[in-house]
This record gives sequence, C-alpha cells and structure tokens, in this order.
Amino acid sequence: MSDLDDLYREVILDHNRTPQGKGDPHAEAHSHHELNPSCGDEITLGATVDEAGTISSLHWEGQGCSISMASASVMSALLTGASRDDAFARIEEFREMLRSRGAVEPTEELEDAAAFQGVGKYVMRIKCAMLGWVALEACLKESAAA
Amino acid sequence: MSDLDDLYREVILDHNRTPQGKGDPHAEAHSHHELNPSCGDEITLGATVDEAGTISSLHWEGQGCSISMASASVMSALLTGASRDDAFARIEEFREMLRSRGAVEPTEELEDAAAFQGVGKYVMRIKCAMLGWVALEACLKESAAA
Amino acid sequence: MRDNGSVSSPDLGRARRADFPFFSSHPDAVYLDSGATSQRPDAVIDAEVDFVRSDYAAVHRGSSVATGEATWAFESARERVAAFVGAGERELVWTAGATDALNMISLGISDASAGLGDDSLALSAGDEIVLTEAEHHANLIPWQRLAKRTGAVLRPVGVDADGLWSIDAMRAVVTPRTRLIAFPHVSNVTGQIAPVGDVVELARSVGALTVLDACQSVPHMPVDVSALGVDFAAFSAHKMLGPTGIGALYGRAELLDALPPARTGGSMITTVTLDEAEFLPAPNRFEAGTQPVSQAIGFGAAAAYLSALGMGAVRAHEERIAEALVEAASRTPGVRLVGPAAGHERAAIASVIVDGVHAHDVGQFLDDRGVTIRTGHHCAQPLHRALGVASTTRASASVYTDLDDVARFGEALGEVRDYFGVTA
Amino acid sequence: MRDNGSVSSPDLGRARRADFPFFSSHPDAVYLDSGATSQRPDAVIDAEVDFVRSDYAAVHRGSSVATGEATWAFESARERVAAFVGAGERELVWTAGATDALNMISLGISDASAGLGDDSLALSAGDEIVLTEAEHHANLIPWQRLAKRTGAVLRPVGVDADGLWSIDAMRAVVTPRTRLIAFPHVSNVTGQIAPVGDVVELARSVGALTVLDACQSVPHMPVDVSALGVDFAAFSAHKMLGPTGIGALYGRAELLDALPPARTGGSMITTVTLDEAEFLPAPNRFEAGTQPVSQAIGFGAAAAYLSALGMGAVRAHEERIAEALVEAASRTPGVRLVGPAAGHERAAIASVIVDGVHAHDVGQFLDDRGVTIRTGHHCAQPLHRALGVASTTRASASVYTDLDDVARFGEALGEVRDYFGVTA
Ligand SMILES: Cc1ncc(COP(=O)(O)O)c(C=O)c1O
Ligand SMILES: Cc1ncc(COP(=O)(O)O)c(C=O)c1O
Repeated sequence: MSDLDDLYREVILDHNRTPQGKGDPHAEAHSHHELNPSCGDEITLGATVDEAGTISSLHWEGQGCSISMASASVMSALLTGASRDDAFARIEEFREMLRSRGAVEPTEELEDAAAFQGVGKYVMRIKCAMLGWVALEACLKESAAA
Repeated sequence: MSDLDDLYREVILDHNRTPQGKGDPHAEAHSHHELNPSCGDEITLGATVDEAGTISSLHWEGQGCSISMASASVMSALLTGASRDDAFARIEEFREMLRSRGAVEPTEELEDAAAFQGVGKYVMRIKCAMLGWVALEACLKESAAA
Repeated sequence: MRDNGSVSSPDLGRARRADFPFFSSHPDAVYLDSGATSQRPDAVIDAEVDFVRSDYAAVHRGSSVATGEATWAFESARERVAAFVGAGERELVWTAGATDALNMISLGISDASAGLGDDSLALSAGDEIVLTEAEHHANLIPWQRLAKRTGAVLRPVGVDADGLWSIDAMRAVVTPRTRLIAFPHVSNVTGQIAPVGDVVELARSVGALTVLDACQSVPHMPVDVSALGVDFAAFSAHKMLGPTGIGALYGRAELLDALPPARTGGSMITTVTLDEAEFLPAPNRFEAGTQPVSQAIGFGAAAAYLSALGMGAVRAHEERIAEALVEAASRTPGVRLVGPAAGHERAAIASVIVDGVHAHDVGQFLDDRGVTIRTGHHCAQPLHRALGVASTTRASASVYTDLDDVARFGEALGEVRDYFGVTA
Repeated sequence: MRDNGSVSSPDLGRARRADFPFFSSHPDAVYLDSGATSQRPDAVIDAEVDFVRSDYAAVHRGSSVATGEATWAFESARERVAAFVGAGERELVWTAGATDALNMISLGISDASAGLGDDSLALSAGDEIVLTEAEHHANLIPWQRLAKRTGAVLRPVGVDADGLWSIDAMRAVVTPRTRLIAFPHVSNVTGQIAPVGDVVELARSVGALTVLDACQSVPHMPVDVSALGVDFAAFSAHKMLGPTGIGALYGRAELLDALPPARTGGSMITTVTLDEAEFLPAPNRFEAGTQPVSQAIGFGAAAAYLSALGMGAVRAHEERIAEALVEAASRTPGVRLVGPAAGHERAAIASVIVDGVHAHDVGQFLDDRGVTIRTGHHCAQPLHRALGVASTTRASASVYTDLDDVARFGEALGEVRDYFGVTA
C-alpha cells in the first residue's frame, strides 16, 4: 500500500462520500464550532448527554477536506450511544495515535477510526482529522460541568 | 609605521593635547551642534563670515575622542581666514579622502589635515574625524543662504 | 506534455538548478511553492555562512576594526538591495519581513495620529483608507487596526468572480477623503498585475499616499519604486532567493523622516534621557536593536544573483511558465482556474479549484506525485470568500522552475478527480 | 599575568574554541564583545545550513509533506528554547529580537489601553511604570512611548556612582499606582545581577506586572522564568551563540492570550473579513507573517549546545572570568571600573573608564593589540550620564572566553595611557 493509499483508506473515502451524523447541531443540548485556520475548514458539532451520562444524540455540519469530514463521520458512528467517559477515552486514544506519528497502534476500541492511523505521518493533516473530535470534546466538557 | 601609529600621527596627538579654536561658539553669527550618536561625542561650532565671504572667526567647544577633537582643532587652524568657497572645497576634499579608505591622496591644500588619511581605514572613526567639519559645513550653508 | 515545441530560457529553469542545493538533495522535486517561499542558491547561503564563520561582529556599535568591516558589509548589502528596486540608500529600511514593513507604516501612522510625531501623516476620524478585496492579510489587517485606532474608515475595492479588481472599481471608491491606497503589485492568489501608474495617478489626484505590497513582484519582474512613483513599498527576502528573517520597507525619503518609528530601542536614537528620546533620520530610526545582520548579507547576495540573471530575462522566463500553467489548468476537465483569462498578462502563479475535491486532498495527491504546491486560503480569506471557496490549490514559479515542472503538475492534476472517485 | 594559579573550567574557555569557526579564521583573536553579540558554533551554523540546503519549505501553511517536516523542525526548536528557559511551549513567541519582544509588550498594552483588545492590560493616565536608570534603551524607550500614548508616568529607580540600583531604591519608588516594573536581569554595562525574587514580590504586593530584560542573563546563567515568577521576559538568540534575526518573548500563558498583537498579518488569525480579524491564541497570535524559520532552527541548536555544556557550569566558568576581569581592571593605574566592587557578585562584564583617554581611543588601541571590546554608551545613555561619562570601554565574555583573553586585555589596558601620553 502506498503512503497515499494508506492515508486515504477505502473506509475514509466511503465516509467522505456518504457521511454519517450530519444534521442540525444546534438542536442538541451542547454545540461547539471548530475551525482549522490554515485552510478555513470548519465543523459545528452538537451533542446531547442524558442523565445516565450517555451521548444520546450527536449531529454535525461543516465543510472541509475528506479527512476532516470522514473523521467526523466515523466518530459519529463510533461515539453516538457511548458513555461520556468512554468517549473521553476514545478521543484521547485517537489523539495519541495521530500525534505519535504512527508509533502508537490503535486498539480495537477505535474500530473504523483506526483507519486514520496513516494521517499521523502527515503533520499538517492531524488537525484535519481532529477537528470533529475536538468539537465533541468541548461539548462533553460543557455537559460535564453543567 | 604601524596602522595604529598611522592613525594617531604625532600631529593628531599634539592637537588633541593643545587644541586650537576653542571658544564660545554662540558668540559667532552662525552655530551648529553635531552629535555622534554611537558614542555620544559632540561638538558645537560657531562661525562668522564677513561681507567678502571670508570666515573671519571660528570657535568651538565639545567633548570627544582624540580624533574628533584634533580634527576640529586642525580644521580651525586651516580654515579660519579662508573664503567660504575654499572652505567648502576643503571640506569636500577631506570627506573624499576619508571615504576613499586610503585610496585618494590628500592634496597639499589640506596641510595638517592630511594627517587624518589613516582614519579612512577605520570605518567607525570616519564620523569622529568629520564631526567638526560637518558642523562648519552647516554654518557655512546657513551663512550662504542668509 | 507540452506539444507546441516552445522551450524555456536556456539560462533559467532547469539550467539554474545546479545553483540550488535543495535540488541536489531532491533531484526529482517539482517545487511549485515559490510564491510561499523560495529556495536559496549557494551564492546566498555561502555569503551568509562565510560572513558568520570569519567576519562576524556587531555592526554600528563600538569602534573596532571588526565592527567597521561588518558594518561596511551590512551597508553594502543595503546599497545593493536598494539599487535592485530603484530606491535611494536612505530610503531602504531593513525589517523582519514584508509583514513587519507594512506594520511599521500602519503603526507609525497610528503614532502620528496620536500626536507622537510629525502630524503631516496623521489620520482623523472619517478619513478613508482604500484597499482591495484581493489583499493578503498582511496588507489588510494592519489597516483594519489603524482604522480602529484613528476612526478612519476602510473602503474596499471589490473583486469579480475570477478574483480580479480593476482601476475603474477603485476610481469609484476613492473620494477626496481618501488618505491612503494600499494594493498588491501582484496578487499572490490570482497572479493579477496591478496598473500601478493608474493607481498612483488616482492617489495623487486626491492627495492620498500609496502603499505597494511588492512581495510577489520584486522577485519576479523589474521593479523600480522611484519610477513607479509609489510612496511606500514592502517585500521579503525569503521569496526572492534570500534568507528568512529579513525584509525591506521602501519609503520616499521625506516620508520616512516624518514617519514615527513604531519599534524603539538601541541604535535608532541620538540623545536619550529617562523621559525623552530623539530619533535618528531614516533608515536608522526604524532599525531598533540588533539587526538581522547576516541575513542582510544574504539578502544582498540574493539581489546580486537576480541582477546577474537580469530581471527582464526572469520575467520573460516566467511569462512562458505562466502561459504553460494556464494551459495545463485550462485543459484539465473539472478544474477551474482563477485569475486572468488565458492570453492575459499574469505572474507565474496559478490557483485552481478542483470540482468535487477539497484543496487539501488535491494538495496531498500532488504531493504524493512529487509536486509541491500550496493549498489553503493563502492568507487571503476575503478573496476566497468572493471566489466562493474556502481554499484553492496554488502553483507558483521562480527562476529554477521549468516547463517540465509544469508538465508534471498538469499530469498529476489530471488524475486527481479519478483518485477521489469524482465522476467527470 | 594571573598569579593565583586558578584555572578556568577544562570544558570551557580555550577548549571550546575548536567548535567556533571564527577562531579558526582568527586564532589569535581576543574576542571580548560577546555582550554585544556572540560567535556561533558549527553546531548552530550547520543546523541552519543543513535545513536550508535540504529541508527548506514554508511552515504552518499548506499541507505538503515538506511543509509538515519543516513545521515539525520549527516547532521542535520552539520546545527546545522554551524548555531552556523554563517556559511552556505556548508561552514562547518568536520575535525579531529582544528589542522587538519588548516592543511587542509595550505596543500590545498601548492597543489594550486604546480599547483594541482585552482591557485587563489597559493603562490609564496617572498609572505608573517603574524602571531603572540602568536600563538598556530597548527596555526604556518603548515604555516612554507607552507612557506618551496612555498618559501613564515613568518612575525611574536611580543608580549610585558605580551605576548600581537597589531593591530599596525600587521600594521607595513603587506605589499602589505602579502597574508595571521593567528591569534588567543583568545590566549590560555594570554586570549587576538583579534580585529578581525581591522585585517580583514587590510587584505582586501592588498588583504590578514584571518585565524582565533577560538579554544578558539567559546566555550566561541558569534562568527559569517560571520559577522566577516574572510575567514577561525577552532575550535574543545572537547573544547566546545563535543567529541574528531572531529573539524570544516569554509571557505567562494567560497574559499572552490577553495581550493584543501589535503586528498583524498572515498566519496569526482564525477568521478574516474585510472589516474584522479574529486572532489565534498565543504564541501564534504574535507571529504575523513568515517567521524567521531557519533562524529558529539555529536558535534551537544554540539552546541545545548550551544545555549540553550545562548552564551551571557556564556560570561557574564565567564567574572566574568575571573575577579576573575585575582584578585586571582594578590593578591598572588610572582605570576606574564601574559596577559591583571586587568580591561582589557580577556577570562577566567589565566596563572601565580610563582617566584622560577617551573610550574610542582606548578601544582603538586595544583593537590594535588584537583585543576586540566595545566602546560607547552601550545603548544606556542615562546610566552613563549618572556615571558622569559619555562612554565606557566594555569587555564581556562567553563560553569560549579564557583567562588568557583576560590577561591580554589587562596587558593592553595597562599600556593605553602611556601611548596617549597621559601622565599617571
Ligand atoms: C540588556 C540588554 N537589553 C536589550 C538588548 C537589545 O537586544 P537586541 O539588540 O538583540 O534586540 C541588549 C543588547 O543589545 C542588552 O544588552
Ligand atoms: C502578496 C503578499 N503580501 C504579503 C506577504 C507577507 O510576506 P511575509 O510573510 O514574508 O511577511 C506575502 C507572503 O506571504 C504575499 O504573498
């Protein structure tokens, strides 16, 4: 597999073409806007956490490159229905995987999100992949504080 | 002769010890203050030009290194009594000699001022040697305009 | 890929690569990001390194022979760069870069307006600053800040759907209250070349100052700021084969002597007391603190290198590259080229939008094919908003760019949409 | 010349010269002007040149692999320099130099005071800025300008006949209206070392900010800005074996996020419209335009070089040099040493006044003897006015300075008055 194909794995291109979790973020209890200033890509993501601490609903809108859009989509599929603590753990794990530049192997818990491992090699794309995850993290922190 | 001795010729050290032309510059018709900002050396020089266009009187005060003080002294001796046009010519010649970094030989007209030829090798000292001459030039320009 | 048999200048393009160590390290590289920053030739690197290794000393301070020699080298570099753009020696100020130079003007006018210096340059509430929607942020945000500080008003000249502004549109915006017109000599996105003479004439008709952002012109064509008649200009060394960390501010002598220095400190003063400081005349009044000394030597060497090539020849070479870039972009299906239409004058800059593929993805694909270009908004968000996209993919050239580079760019561009599965 | 048999550190002084190409070109040079600017070791020159020759690309803009790698190198250099002074990564801003860094603070506070940004940093008329009479112009004039812009008042702490200021004198000047205290960690003329802890405590007692001019400390002793507790600090690479054209501003994270950026342009923004720009958090909000990229790599290498030597060892070495300088000056008839008396703590900086001989002439004589020192007011006119002279002759050391250098300095100093025919 070439570096490029390792970056743009099939699952990423698929999610980019048919993204999951798209919808009105402002209909959720908490929402957050994230921007990548170097390219202008942006995501607004909303999440609702129920009393049991479970992410009961999660929707986003935005525009950006295939990495940022597919990543938000994969995350929606992975974390809708997850507990807040599990979500924090997955977000951290995802961040670690990217920052390690390929050194940290993803666990099975990351499921499809493991496909983003190749992004770590491309420093300038890490922010793209993190965009939706950072927005969710902000929503969850807000919900935990509330 | 070492470079240093070529810089500090006997005539320069002499003029430094017993400077000529010292006196109240403000008693003259025109006076001008010159500062070397890199070391704080300064000279205030005054000159009076009579109707015939002759520098009838010239006095200065100031503090500075041996080069700047001796140069003002040598200039006083050389140009007191000179015509304004001759003075402009000598000032220009002196400047040329210094700026040429030793390439331009002084003419006999410069008399003792020729001793400053060695200064041209020391870029940072050219300003010192010019200090009094620049002040006189300003006075003469003012007198010519009046 | 090119089939019309035209060749680039024998002295430029591939022939020049031998001078650039970057290409020895990367013989197959297609480097089309010179608009962001250029590679440096050995002549520039060596001038700086030789100076640092053997002749390094403080400049303009103290009286040692070493300092004298270093000062001499430093000031000779200034003469060289000044001559390169048709400026007088006293009219060329070293800055940290073009951005710093533009801020020096806007911050200086702010101080003048606040009564800290010559009030001939002061702005009042309601005065107008004209600039274009094509501006690089460096020639936009400093004026926004100046407007906020003084109550002056920004009057933008809009761009059309291709990102182009016109002198007619500028004429419609300029009024008797216009005090300053800031504009890009060459747009870093569209490659549009400004009608400088018309702008200067327009500015003079209302008594406004002109500020020329010359970042993308000075490295690529003959520029004579005195002949152009602009009041201020700014450019950076790192886009013209020189080092990072240095740029230049040009200003007409009498304006520079009137402009308050925004940055203050050592080496720019005459007398300093605890309460007051008197400033030197230009250029030194703007050069507070230890200057980018070795970088100035490198900048001088870059100007000398380009002078030896001849800026007329450089422009002729890059015109051919520009044509080829336009052709490559135009012939690729699903690709929209912004800026001047084929057949019209432009710099060797081509920004494209690939239908259905985000610029980041285009860039990544080209990068994988060994083609380094630049993606993003290129520090020109208002222009991109007018183009209706967040980002574009930009190819830009320099003296070492060859038609082969353009061919490789065109080839890779042709494959992008396939790779991402976008149907034509 | 030294007769007490003490030797300098085996790892520093002469032993280090092999690392510095300047000394291969000038094997007999006695370079005692490191306080003005230091020589650069191969490790620093090579780090920068290798980067420029093979890895050069734009940073923080675009998405290419080359840009990614260059950005990585650039940010690693930041981590290194930040760690070197005990700052967090987000607390270290690249600047054009220390002067630029100090202006960034004063211009930022000016904008805050004018309502352009967070008003927690705003000054009002009558607020007080305390600084010392020993200030370098870089830590004086920016505050004069700030005072003029805001109506704040400067309250100087005087120096004594040796050029020394004291914490007691500062206590007498500080009032509840004091909003900021600017002071030199080490005076570039006297070598006095500030009681930083006391100043910070004093500042906190009245809620004032502290600005540390660390130009002459960071290159010569262990400095941990977080442990010192200062709010802002500034230093330059070229005085610590690094390149010209780059320096650093340290600021506590929350202060940097509140301080308006004085210089605006590309790469420091989030969203820009024609009317408004939103700025990034620190440190990027202060880094408008193309940064001194290769210089940052060199700066990082300089910090790494000094770290490897160990700043404790560097200080110990320079303490011995300082002692020897004091001894050499003290034993020479007709020479007056300014600054701390023998036996008292000082940096390896010694400024002298030779009775009857102007500093320029002293400097020229020493220069002729192969001893490079610095003459003039060293950008500290108020301090020199207090000393009663227009200029002094200064010797200053670095890691490559040896006791032999001091001996040669002392010898030449002993001959000066004779040469100029001044009777003892
Ligand atoms: C104490 C002190 N502060 C500030 C500066 C200014 O540093 P720079 O010229 O590198 O901006 C210097 C050096 O000249 C200095 O010694
Ligand atoms: C048109 C234009 N103006 C200004 C700038 C800013 O130049 P610098 O980043 O070198 O300060 C650039 C380059 O980025 C540019 O292309």
